[in-house]
Parts: sequence; structure tokens; C-alpha cells
Amino acid sequence: MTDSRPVLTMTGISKSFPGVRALDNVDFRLFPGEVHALMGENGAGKSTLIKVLTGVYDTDEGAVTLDGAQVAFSGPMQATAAGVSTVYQEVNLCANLSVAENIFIGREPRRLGAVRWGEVRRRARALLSRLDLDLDVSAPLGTYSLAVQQMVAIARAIDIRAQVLILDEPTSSLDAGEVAQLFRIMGNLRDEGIAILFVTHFLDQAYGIADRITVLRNGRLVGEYPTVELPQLTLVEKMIGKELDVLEGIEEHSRRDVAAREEGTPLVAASGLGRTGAVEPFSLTIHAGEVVGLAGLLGSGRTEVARLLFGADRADRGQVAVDGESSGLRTPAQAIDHGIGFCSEDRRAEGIVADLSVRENMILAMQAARGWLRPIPRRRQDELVERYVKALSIRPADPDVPVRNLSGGNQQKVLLARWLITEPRLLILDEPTRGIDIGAKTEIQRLVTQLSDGGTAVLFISAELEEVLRLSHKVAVMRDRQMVAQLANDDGFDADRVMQTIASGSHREEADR
Amino acid sequence: GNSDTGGSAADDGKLTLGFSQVGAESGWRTANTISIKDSAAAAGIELKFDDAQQKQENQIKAIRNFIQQKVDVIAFSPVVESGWDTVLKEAKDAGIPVILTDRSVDSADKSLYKTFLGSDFVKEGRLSGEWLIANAKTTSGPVNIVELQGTTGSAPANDRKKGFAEAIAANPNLKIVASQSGDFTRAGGKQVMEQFLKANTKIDVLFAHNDDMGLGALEAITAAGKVPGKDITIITVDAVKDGMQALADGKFNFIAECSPLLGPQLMDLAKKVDAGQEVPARIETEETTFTQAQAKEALPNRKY
Amino acid sequence: MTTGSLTAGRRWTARLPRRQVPVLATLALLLVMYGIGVSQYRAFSNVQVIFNVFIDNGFLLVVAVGMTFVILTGGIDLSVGSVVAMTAMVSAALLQQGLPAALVLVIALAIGPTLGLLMGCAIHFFEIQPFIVTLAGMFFARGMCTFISGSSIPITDGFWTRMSQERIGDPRGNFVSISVLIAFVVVVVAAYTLAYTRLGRNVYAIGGNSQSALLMGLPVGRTRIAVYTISGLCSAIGGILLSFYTLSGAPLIGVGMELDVIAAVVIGGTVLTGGSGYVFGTVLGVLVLGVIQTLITFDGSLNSWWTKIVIGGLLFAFILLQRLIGIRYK
Amino acid sequence: MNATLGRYRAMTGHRLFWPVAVLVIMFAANTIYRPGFLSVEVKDGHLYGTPIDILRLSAPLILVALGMTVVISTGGIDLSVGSVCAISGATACLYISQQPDQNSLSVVLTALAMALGVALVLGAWNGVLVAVIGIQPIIATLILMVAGRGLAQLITEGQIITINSGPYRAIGLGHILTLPLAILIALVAALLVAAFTRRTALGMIIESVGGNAEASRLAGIRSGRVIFLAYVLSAGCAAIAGFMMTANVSSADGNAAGLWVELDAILAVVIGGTSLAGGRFFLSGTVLGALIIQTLTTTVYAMNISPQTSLLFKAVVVIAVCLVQAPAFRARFSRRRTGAPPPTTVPDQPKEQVPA
Ligand SMILES: Nc1ncnc2c1ncn2[C@@H]1O[C@H](COP(=O)(O)OP(=O)(O)OP(=O)(O)O)[C@@H](O)[C@H]1O
Ligand SMILES: Nc1ncnc2c1ncn2[C@@H]1O[C@H](COP(=O)(O)OP(=O)(O)OP(=O)(O)O)[C@@H](O)[C@H]1O
Ligand SMILES: [Mg+2]
Ligand SMILES: [Mg+2]
Repeated sequence: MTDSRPVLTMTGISKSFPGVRALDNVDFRLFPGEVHALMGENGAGKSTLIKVLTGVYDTDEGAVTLDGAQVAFSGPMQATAAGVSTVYQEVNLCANLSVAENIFIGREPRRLGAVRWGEVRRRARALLSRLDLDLDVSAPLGTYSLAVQQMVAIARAIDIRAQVLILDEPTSSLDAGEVAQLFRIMGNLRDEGIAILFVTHFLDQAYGIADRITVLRNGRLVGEYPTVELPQLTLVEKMIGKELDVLEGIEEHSRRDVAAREEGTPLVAASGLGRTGAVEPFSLTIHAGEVVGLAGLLGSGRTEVARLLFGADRADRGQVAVDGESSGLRTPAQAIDHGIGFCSEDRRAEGIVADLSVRENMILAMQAARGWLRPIPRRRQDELVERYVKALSIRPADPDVPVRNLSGGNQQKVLLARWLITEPRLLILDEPTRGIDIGAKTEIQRLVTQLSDGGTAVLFISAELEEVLRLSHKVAVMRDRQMVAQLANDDGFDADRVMQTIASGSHREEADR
Repeated sequence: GNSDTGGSAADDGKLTLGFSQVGAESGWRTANTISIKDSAAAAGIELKFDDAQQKQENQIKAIRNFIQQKVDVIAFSPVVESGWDTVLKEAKDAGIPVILTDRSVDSADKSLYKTFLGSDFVKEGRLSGEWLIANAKTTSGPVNIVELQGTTGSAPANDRKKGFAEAIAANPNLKIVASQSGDFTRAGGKQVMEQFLKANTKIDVLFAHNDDMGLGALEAITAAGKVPGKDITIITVDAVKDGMQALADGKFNFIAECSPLLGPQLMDLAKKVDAGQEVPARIETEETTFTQAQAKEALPNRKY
Repeated sequence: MTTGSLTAGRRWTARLPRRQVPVLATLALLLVMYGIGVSQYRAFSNVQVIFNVFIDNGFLLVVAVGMTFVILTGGIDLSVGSVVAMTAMVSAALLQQGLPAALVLVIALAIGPTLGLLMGCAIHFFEIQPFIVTLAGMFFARGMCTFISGSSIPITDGFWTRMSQERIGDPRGNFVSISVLIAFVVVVVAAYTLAYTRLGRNVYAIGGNSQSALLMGLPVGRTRIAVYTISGLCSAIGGILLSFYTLSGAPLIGVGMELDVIAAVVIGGTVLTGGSGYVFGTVLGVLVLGVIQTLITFDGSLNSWWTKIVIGGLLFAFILLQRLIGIRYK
Repeated sequence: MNATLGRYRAMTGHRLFWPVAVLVIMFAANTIYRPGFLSVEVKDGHLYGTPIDILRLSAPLILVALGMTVVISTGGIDLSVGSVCAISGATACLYISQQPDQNSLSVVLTALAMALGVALVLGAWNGVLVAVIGIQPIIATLILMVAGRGLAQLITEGQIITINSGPYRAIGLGHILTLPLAILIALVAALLVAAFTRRTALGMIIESVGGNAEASRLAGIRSGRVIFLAYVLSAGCAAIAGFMMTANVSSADGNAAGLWVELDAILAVVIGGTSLAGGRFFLSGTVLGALIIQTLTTTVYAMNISPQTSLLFKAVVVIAVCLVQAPAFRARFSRRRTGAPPPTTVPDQPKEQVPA
């Protein structure tokens, strides 16, 4: 592979934002017919490199050549036209348009200038079925979950048939099934000679598909390595920049003591909670100090369960009892008053307030709970913010930059900090590790354990089944918007069994246990 | 609502008059509306009143709807002079006579309306100018005049300005040194006058296109330490109650009346027109001018 | 590992009604309002009353169509009322100078889009908020009106007169004006553009999320400039229709029209933040305003201020019902 | 050398630099046209001069714009402020005109309290329409804009109510320590709103609701209440502005009072740097914006620009103000002038704000 000429080279790329040098003299090459993983911690500059390439940002210095010719794209439109197709980190589609249109907008099949809608829908259906997605293509994209949206974005990008395909963390909200699906397709494209740039925080995925790996750290190039010549351990060291025993934490993932903690009155007990069209009625109890995992496939209704518990959506049947007392959890504000926190999966639409600073985003939930008349004193703010910036190693560490200027992973950490600050009794985490680098991910996992040890209950949702199993005392399995089973994390509890449950949906008796 | 609108005179023998008013942008206009409503009631005429909110489009719409309702006579105060031919033709085709009030239209085809009843804005300006010619002390040198115009582009503003300018052209010593729009409002008149006073060291005369702007300007003049009516001669148009009071108090010097009370005359005309009688093509409302002495006399029995 | 159908359907069950409900609700309410008119006032049931609503609001409809494009991208165009007036004024002034009608038409039709183009460029290239740019455009166009002439200019040109007074249909009975036909053509072309052309789809995409649209490689700048140009063009056409309608150019005509237009668009179901709405909704919005106006004229007993209060009240009742029906079906 | 350059950059980079610069330029232009423009003298124990007029006349606009800032920050807009001005002014004047002793302070205070109460109810009405029923703000407030004008005229019965009340007059024309009372009221209001929003957490919560309503809801903010409050505040500010407008001419004109003030207020807010899309708000910018607009109006009169062209003049100034304020414009302009891209120490703004 590497003997051919690179289809894309970037040399000496530098890019500064006010106060941050996001890229510093970075070189990068991409060969036809290879999958090239770009790795680095949150804020290392991966997304920025991609945006500089496609012309979203101007470069300060450096040159880009595509197919041997120097290029300087003025924006994604030109880049796409020149054969560079990109899926950006956050899902960047239009929620108000239909699924089909999101895939084809800008390149719709037309006759005499008129868009052929029938053809658009037909092709969209065909394309999605290649990805094993069965969607109503004329429904607005916004009615689908984030993971589905991510798949649609990927569908759009691969259908463009470019010579260079860029995927910035496409797998962050996908589960194992989708990832396998995606890899199969990437493999096919690679075989057709398409060059693929792939960003991920999952080492397994990088090793599963990438031919070569480029590592960035703090905006600088660390090096470019053939995957086979780079042991995982070394890769992590290169990304983090020090030899860390963090790795043990990752490698070991020895199952912690997860003996069931179902004693006394449950902290939160949902009975027959449901919402028409969203999720079938379910019952679930969560005790203090208990970590409950929600497992299920994409779109199986995990997010809905979390939203109903939190009052983000109004349940139309059933009820929730907190501390044994039936309480009307109708709004998020009420839930927060009862000590429940909810870290949403869609950080851009439902999480961060992009205009506000890191500090303000962090204290938002706590401030809301105190009411506007009692502002959190500046000293206390500084204290809290500093603590969590350090604990979660948020970068840049300046709490007064607008949160929109942070990299995706760091935004996610800010969001997490917002809820940790409220010291909730039950913390609902919907995909909290989405787009977070391994160091921070371990940190978050450790945090969940700590919280649980300290008596905080956690409802943990993640596309990574491994992670769910590792942390939970109990796993509730979702399938087709139904809670089909609740499995205690005892012997014989493993991924296979959960997958079986999901596949067969036959463990109803366990659900009633 | 009143459910029977399809009826013409045949239904109940009552004459139906559709009237489209410009709006309620000033006290003058309100007095005009009240006069029309009261006299319609007194004359036993069924009045369909429509308020156009100062929009010509609305007036055209209203006239079209009057045609649909088959009223016996249509009357309206045109917001602007031009642009009425199409809809007036429709009225003519429907056999409904039209009376213009307050302000004329510039149609070449005079058969589109029966008559015009109203005041002559140019004349009001001219009367003001003529009074000034007769009373200004021009012998001792040039006389500096400032003018507070009405809303830019509105008919009364254009015509009063024109009439006034024509009249004072007779004496080269009378000079308009500044002229600004005060939008016919007290606040506008005041704000503009404040700047006039600061920008011009010597102001002898103020000509305001209506009483309200003049009243606003009074405050500015007082604040500047000048005596209205003495240091600065003030001429306005309209003669609404507050204006007449100021005139009687010696703060204004002259007002050219623009009477809103044309209701009785209008009802009279409507009956005649409906009966097919000949009416003169142009009828001017009885208007006068007021000096300070006349104002003192007239004030106790002013209606508006 | 099972693949099969990995995705469990969508969030909401029935789709078709949900999207169309606002428009259908508006239509139903409009019919109810019309029904009230018919039951209250006998002459209201004349077909010509409906035709008059179209005749009297043709220009408003055209301008509102242009505004729909702008609002769909999440922008706003405050200059429309003034541009309408300016177009009429320029036409009248040029005709008065004795220029041939065809040439005047071309010139008058060119001014609006040019101004729109300039405003679009200022909005896109200099990233100034649309509100402020179009407000300046509004001052400018209105200023041009009074600059051209302080008083209204009549139009006596034969072509204009014919366009104004031609009655299509039964000239003694029920008829519409040529302007109504032009307005319909504009509506159809606009609806087609929005539904079937790339430009139209890009408009929706930008309104949905302009950053995403940019990253998807859509011509955001070009589209944004285009919508203001289109709005300018529609205002120019509206101005010509208005000059047909009134056979004159008046410096103060159309003051505050931008608010009527925005109201019509929003009542028609277009969301002010952009991304969703239909031209058909805008047609309904204009009709709602027209019917309210007609109801009030037919009543004929309202005082000037009660007129305003009742307009506000009807508007409120309408929007409230529209909203409540919309919620029920969500 | 480098230090001065740095200081220059820091200064021009400040949010308020360009609005202030525009204001200074307008004053300078006026002074060149008429050297006496800036002169201020003492007359009857208080200051008298064009700058004082500008301060006094901008007071109502500042007030209206303050409320508007907060509303806009929540992602809304309030078109009804002009009508609220008219209604409150009319209510107060009507009450005073009916009292035997118009100069009694208690009468005036009662009138003010009554009118303010009416305005707050109207604000609550707007708030309910937007926050509870969920009508789009522009339409919700348009209803009151139209109907409210009618209400104001209903109160005055289409006439101009003239009053003769010293205490009421003082709201518009009084002086304290030689300065117009009106501007002091406006400044106090500005400080109060600033304290109200910045000393408490309200400001941040408003910005958060305006920036991302759904995220705020999920963070536990009861955004309905915040939005409701914003409209009530806006109506309250408008009411006080209405008092000033009517007190300034000692009469209430239901038709003309506050006509088109909503456009000026929105313009002031936008010039002040607050985005119409909601989110961050800048009260000091708004105050400057209002001063700029009033100075512009006064300039038209002071320079005696003919009414026929005054709107053209305004258009040109507004465009110029916006252009110098737009970073994108300055970036282009300075690049063209220096002929080279700016040095790397002053990094380019991203072409488009795209979240990572
Ligand atoms: N628009 C912007 N303005 C200012 N700073 C920015 C902007 N975009 C990115 N940055 C900064 O540039 C640096 C690199 O960010 P980038 O998004 O490229 O990181 P990343 O490697 O993609 O991280 P992640 O894994 O979290 O997505 C970060 O420090 C970030 O804060
Ligand atoms: N009321 C609502 N309005 C709009 N979107 C909603 C609403 N409720 C939930 N959502 C979104 O729908 C999605 C939930 O979909 P789904 O049931 O597929 O969740 P899931 O099982 O967690 O699957 P995934 O892994 O795709 O998140 C989330 O993205 C959530 O933000
Ligand atoms: Mg990234
Ligand atoms: Mg989910």
C-alpha cells in the first residue's frame, strides 16, 4: 500500500485560535487504499486538522496537496467537489429535513432541474439497507436517536464516492453491531482504493481496522506508525506523553465487587412507567449506591427510559417513587429537587449552552437548583470549577472561555462536571464516555465506582456493552422499546448472555423476578 | 354585529352611507369622526364606518366592501390624492355615488365622484403667510422663520408648506431659515424646536403645520428662556381646543382654522346625491382664522 | 451477533398528519372565520367578496412569498414595505418623465433585487445581523421615496391603466384583476422552487442548521444572498402590483407593511427561527389577515380604536386556536 | 512601540470600543458643523445645551431598550413596547387629569402606580402567551402591539389629554443636581437591571435559556418563569418610558406616544452587541446604542438635514455603524490595507463558528 504516492499530504500545518495553538507544524499523509487512524487525547487537534483540511478554517501556515496538486479549499463545498467527503465529529445534519434528503441534499437526482423525490427516497432506502438500517426515509431526521443520525451521516459520506473519506469519531455513539457494519463497509471502500481517515478513541477499533496510525499530542505531531509495529501500550504512552499506570486500569478491567445492593427502600422506583409511542411501560428500582446499567441496541429505547425517569419527557402512565414516596416527577426541575441528575447523550442539542463559558456551563444545574436569587459565590465557583477541571483534566483549563471553543471530548467532560457538582443521589448518565479519550474514560469509570461507593446511585447507559457490564450491579435489557429483562450481575453474567437476551427477547420471566 | 347589510334603500327606506376614515391619528381626526357619526345618527342615516389606519390600501379595500354591501352612498377622506381611479370606476359601475371629504383626488375623470367637501390646505398655509406679511416687522431687517412640517410626504404638510411659501414670497425680507418635520406630534415639535433654538441665534417666527407641534414647541421656547408670542411669533393651523387656549393666553399669535366638523354638511350632501339632485362640484367647509382677540371670544363655545 | 433490524422504528407513530396539521388547522380556522362572516352579514357570501380579498391583497401575497424564503433561512427582511413603496414611486416618477412602460417595468423590477443582493452580501460577508441590515435598507428605500417626491405621483400611462382596470371574468359581476393572476404565478413558482429545486432545499437546510449546512458542503453564502435577492424581487413585483392597484406612487404607502407580511408568514405556520414552513401556509396567512379586515369593514360599526382592538382580538383568537389544535396533535 | 500597539489592540478589541467611537465621531462631526454643538450653559440652575437634550431625550429609549435586551436575550422579541408606553402614559395622564389637584404628589404617585400596574399586567399577558401557551414571540407581542394602540386610544378617546401637573412633568423635564431627572431615572433603571441580572444568577440563567432552551430545561431551569419575567420587566421599563414621553410634553397622545419605538429599541440592542438570536446580552452596549440613535436623530435636526433626505442619511449612518462594528468587515478592510494577512500573533477569527 505505502509504496504508491500519497493521495493527500498536509505539511507544516499550524492553526491558532485566540489563546490556543491548536495545531503546531503538523504533517500528515494519506495513501490510497488505506485506513489511517488519527489518534490523540481530547483537544489534541484532530478535529481541527480535519477542518483545516476541508477549508472550514483557514490555515495560518502550511500546505495541503491533493492528488499532487496544491489545494486550499475555501470551505466544505469545494472540498466535497474535489473528492474529499467528511463526517464531522458532531452529527452535522439538518434535523428538520427528512432522512432521505439529508443523505442527498446538494446532489439530488434531478430531471430538468426538478428534484426527483421518488428517486431520492428509493436510493436512500437502498443505501440504508446496505447499512442494515430500516428507517422511514421520509420522516424528519430529528425524530431519530443520535446514533441513527450518526449512521445517516455516514451513509451520506460514503455515498459521495470520494477519493478521500474522513470520519471524525463516527463510532462514538454506535454499538458493536453498527461498528462491525461500518467496518465492513470501510473495508470494501478501502479495497476500492479509497483513502480513509478515521478518528476514534477506541483502541480496539483502531487496531481492528487501521493500517497506519498518526498520533497527535497538544497540537503537535508525535509520529506516524504502521499499526502492526505499534503495541497498544506504546500508542497510549505516545498519546498521553508519559508512561502511565493508567494502563493497568484499562488493561485489567478486572470486575469490581458488584454484589447486589438491593436492600432497604429503593431510592427511585418506577412502576409501570411508560409513554405512548416512546417506550412500553416498565418497572425499575434503583437503590442507593447501586449502579444500574441499561443495555440494548441502537434505538431500543434506553434514552427514553432515562428521559422518563428524569421527567424530561412526560410519562403518560405509571409513576415514580422517590424514597418510597410516590412523587410527581413531571419536570427536570422537580427531578433535580429530588436529587436526580441527567447527563444527556446529545451534548450539542441538549447539553452545553455554547455561548456560555466553561464555568457557567458547569455551575448551571447547581445554580438552577438554588434558584436565581442565591447566586453561587464566586469563591465557591472557582473552587468547584477548579476541582473538576483538574479531576477531569479539561483543556484548556481556562474556565472563562466559551464552551463552544472546546473540543468535543472536553465539552462532554464539562457536561459531566455540571452534574457531579450538584452531588446528586441518582445520576443518570446517557453515553457519558462518548467521544472521550481513554485516559478520561478510565477516570469517568473510576468516578462512577467512587460515586457508587459513596452511596450515589447511577443509571449508566453506554453503547459499549463491556463498559456497562464492568460497572453495573444490575443490567436492564431493552429491546424494541420494551424492557425485556433485568439481570443481576452475578456469576454467568457476561456479554453473551446479554446479547442473547437482546436477540431472543425471551427473558421476560427474569424481568418480573 | 349588525346582520343586515345587503339592503339598499329599498329594505327599510333608510339611507346607508359607507364612510372610510383615514384613521385616528390626531385629535382633529377624532373630532371629525365624531362629527360624522353624530350627524349621521341625527339625520337618520345608517352609517357604515371604516377606519383605514392611515393606509390607502385599507381604504380601497373598504370601498370595495362597501360596493359589495350595496350601500347607497360612499364617502371617504382619501389618505393620498392619487390612485383612486380603479376602485372609483368600480363604484361608478355599481351605480353608487361617491363623495370626497376633507381632501380631493387627482382623477382626470371628474365623473368618478359627485362632489368634494372639505378644507383647502393650501389656503390654510396661504392665510397664515398673508397674516404674517401683514403683521411682521420687516422694516427693521430680515425676519427669520422656522417651520415645523407635518409628516414628510403627507398631503397637509405638502400643501400648507406650499401655500405658506407662496404667500411669504411677496416679501423678500421673510426668510425660512430652517424647516423640519415634527410628524404632527407634540413630542416631535418640541424636539425639533429645541434644536432650532440652539442652531439659530435669531428666530422671529415659528410656523407650525398644526397646533400640536406648536404646543410642543412652546415648551422648548420657554425652556430656552424666551417668551412665546412675544420673542417669537407663533402661527399654527387647526384651532383645536388646546391651541385656541394657547392663542387666547397670548402664547400663539395666529391660527388658521381647519374645521373637522363637516358631518352635517356631509349628511346633507349624501341625501341630495342619493336623491339624484345636482350638487356643486366643490364645497369648502366654512373656516376662518383666529387672532388672539378672536380666540378669547370664540373659546367658550368651541366644541373640540 | 444479530444484525437484522437493529433500529426500532421512529419516535412518533403517525407521520403525515403531524407535519400537515398546522396548515390544515389554519385552513379549517380560516373556513370557520369565513363561515362566521357569511352567517353574520348577508352580502358576505358573494363570491366577489372572496375575489376582493385576493384583489386587495395580491401585492401583500407576493411580498409575503418573498419573506417566506427569508424567514425559512432563519433571517428577516424589514425592508420589504419600503422597497414596495420605492418601486411604485420609481415607476410613477419615470412614467411621469415619459419613459416607455416596458423600460420602466424593467428598471423598477431591477431595483428591488439589487438592493436585496446588496443586503444579502452585507449579511453574509460582513456577518451583520439581518435585522439591522434590512432595517437600514428600510430607511434607505423609504428615504428614496421622499427623496423622489414629497407627494404622490399619479400614473396615467395606458399600460398601467389597463393592467389596473382590466377585469378578468364577468366585468359586471364577479371578476379578478390581472394582479391576482400575477400573484398566483408567483406563488406557484415559489412553491415549486422551494419543493423541487436545490436552491429551495438549501433554504430549508440553512434554516434547519446553517452550520451543518455549511459542513454538508451546501452553498450557504450563495443561498443566503439569493433569498434576500428573491425577497427584493418579490418586493419589486409587489411594488409594481401596488402601482397597478393604486395607479400612483405615494411616498408613505406601505408603512408598517413589513409587520403585516411577517405576521402573515408566521400565521401561515412558518417558524421564525427557520427551517419549516410552506408557501401555501403563507397564502393562508395573508387570507387570514384579509378576511379579518373584511369582517371589520362589513361590520361597519367599529370605532377607530375598537377596530385595532378587534383586529388584535381576532388575531389572538385565531392564533390561540391554531396553537391549541397544533398541540393536541403533537 | 510594541507596548502601545498592544494597548491599541486591547482597546479596539473591547466590545464597547466601536460603539463609543461611533458616538465620538458623531459628536465631532456635529461640532465641526456647528461649533456650539457641544456647548453647555447653566440656565435657571440647570444645564442647558444640545448634549443635555440628547441625554434627556434618549432616556425613554434607554429604558425601553433595557427591557428589550433582556427579552431578546431569552431568544424572544417584544413588539408591544410602543403600545405599552402609550397605554401607561395615557392611564397616568387620564387619572391625573380627572383629579381636582393635579399638582398633588400623592395623586401623581397613585397615577404612576396604577399605570405601572396596568403595564405589568400587559407584560404578564405577553409572558403567558409566550411562555405558557408557546406562541412565537413576534406574533404574541404583535397582538398587543396592534390592540394596545387601540387600548391607548380608547383610554384617551382619541384625543390628546393635556395635564398640568408639576410633579408629573418633572419625570420628563425635572432636574436633580443640574442634570435632567429623566436620564438619572434611566441610569438608575439600567443599574438596577444590571444588579438584578448580574448580582444574582438571573443574568446567567436568562442567557442560558436564550442560548439553548432545551439544555437549560434539562439542567433544571424553569425557563417558563424566566421568560415570563423578561416580558414583565420589559413592560415595566416601557411603562416608565411612557411616563417620560408623556411628561415631556405634559400630554398623552394615544396614537403618537411610543410609535415605532420598538424598532429603535431593537436597533439599540443590536448595536450594543446582543444577538437577536438570544444568548449573551450587554446592557452597557444597549445604553450606548440608544445614545447613538438619539444622537443620530438630533444630528438630523441640528444639521438641518432636509426631511426629504433625512431617512437616507439615517440609513447611511446605520450601515456605517454596523460595518465598523462587524469584525468580518474590519478583518477584510485591514487585510486589504496592509496587503498581507495579519501576523500570527493576532490569529484570524474562524471563518464560521463551528463547534468542535
Ligand atoms: N473554534 C475554536 N475556537 C477556539 N478554540 C478552539 C476552537 N476549536 C477548537 N479549539 C481548540 O483547539 C484545540 C483542539 O481542538 P480539537 O477539536 O481539534 O480537538 P480534538 O483532538 O478533536 O479533541 P476531541 O477528541 O475532544 O474531539 C482545543 O484546545 C480546542 O479548545
Ligand atoms: N420528546 C423528544 N423529542 C425529541 N427527541 C427526543 C425526545 N425524546 C427522546 N428524544 C431523542 O430520541 C432519542 C432516543 O432514541 P432511542 O429510543 O433510540 O434511544 P436509545 O435506546 O438510547 O438509542 P441510542 O443508542 O440510539 O441512543 C434520543 O436521541 C433522544 O434525544
Ligand atoms: Mg474532535
Ligand atoms: Mg441513547
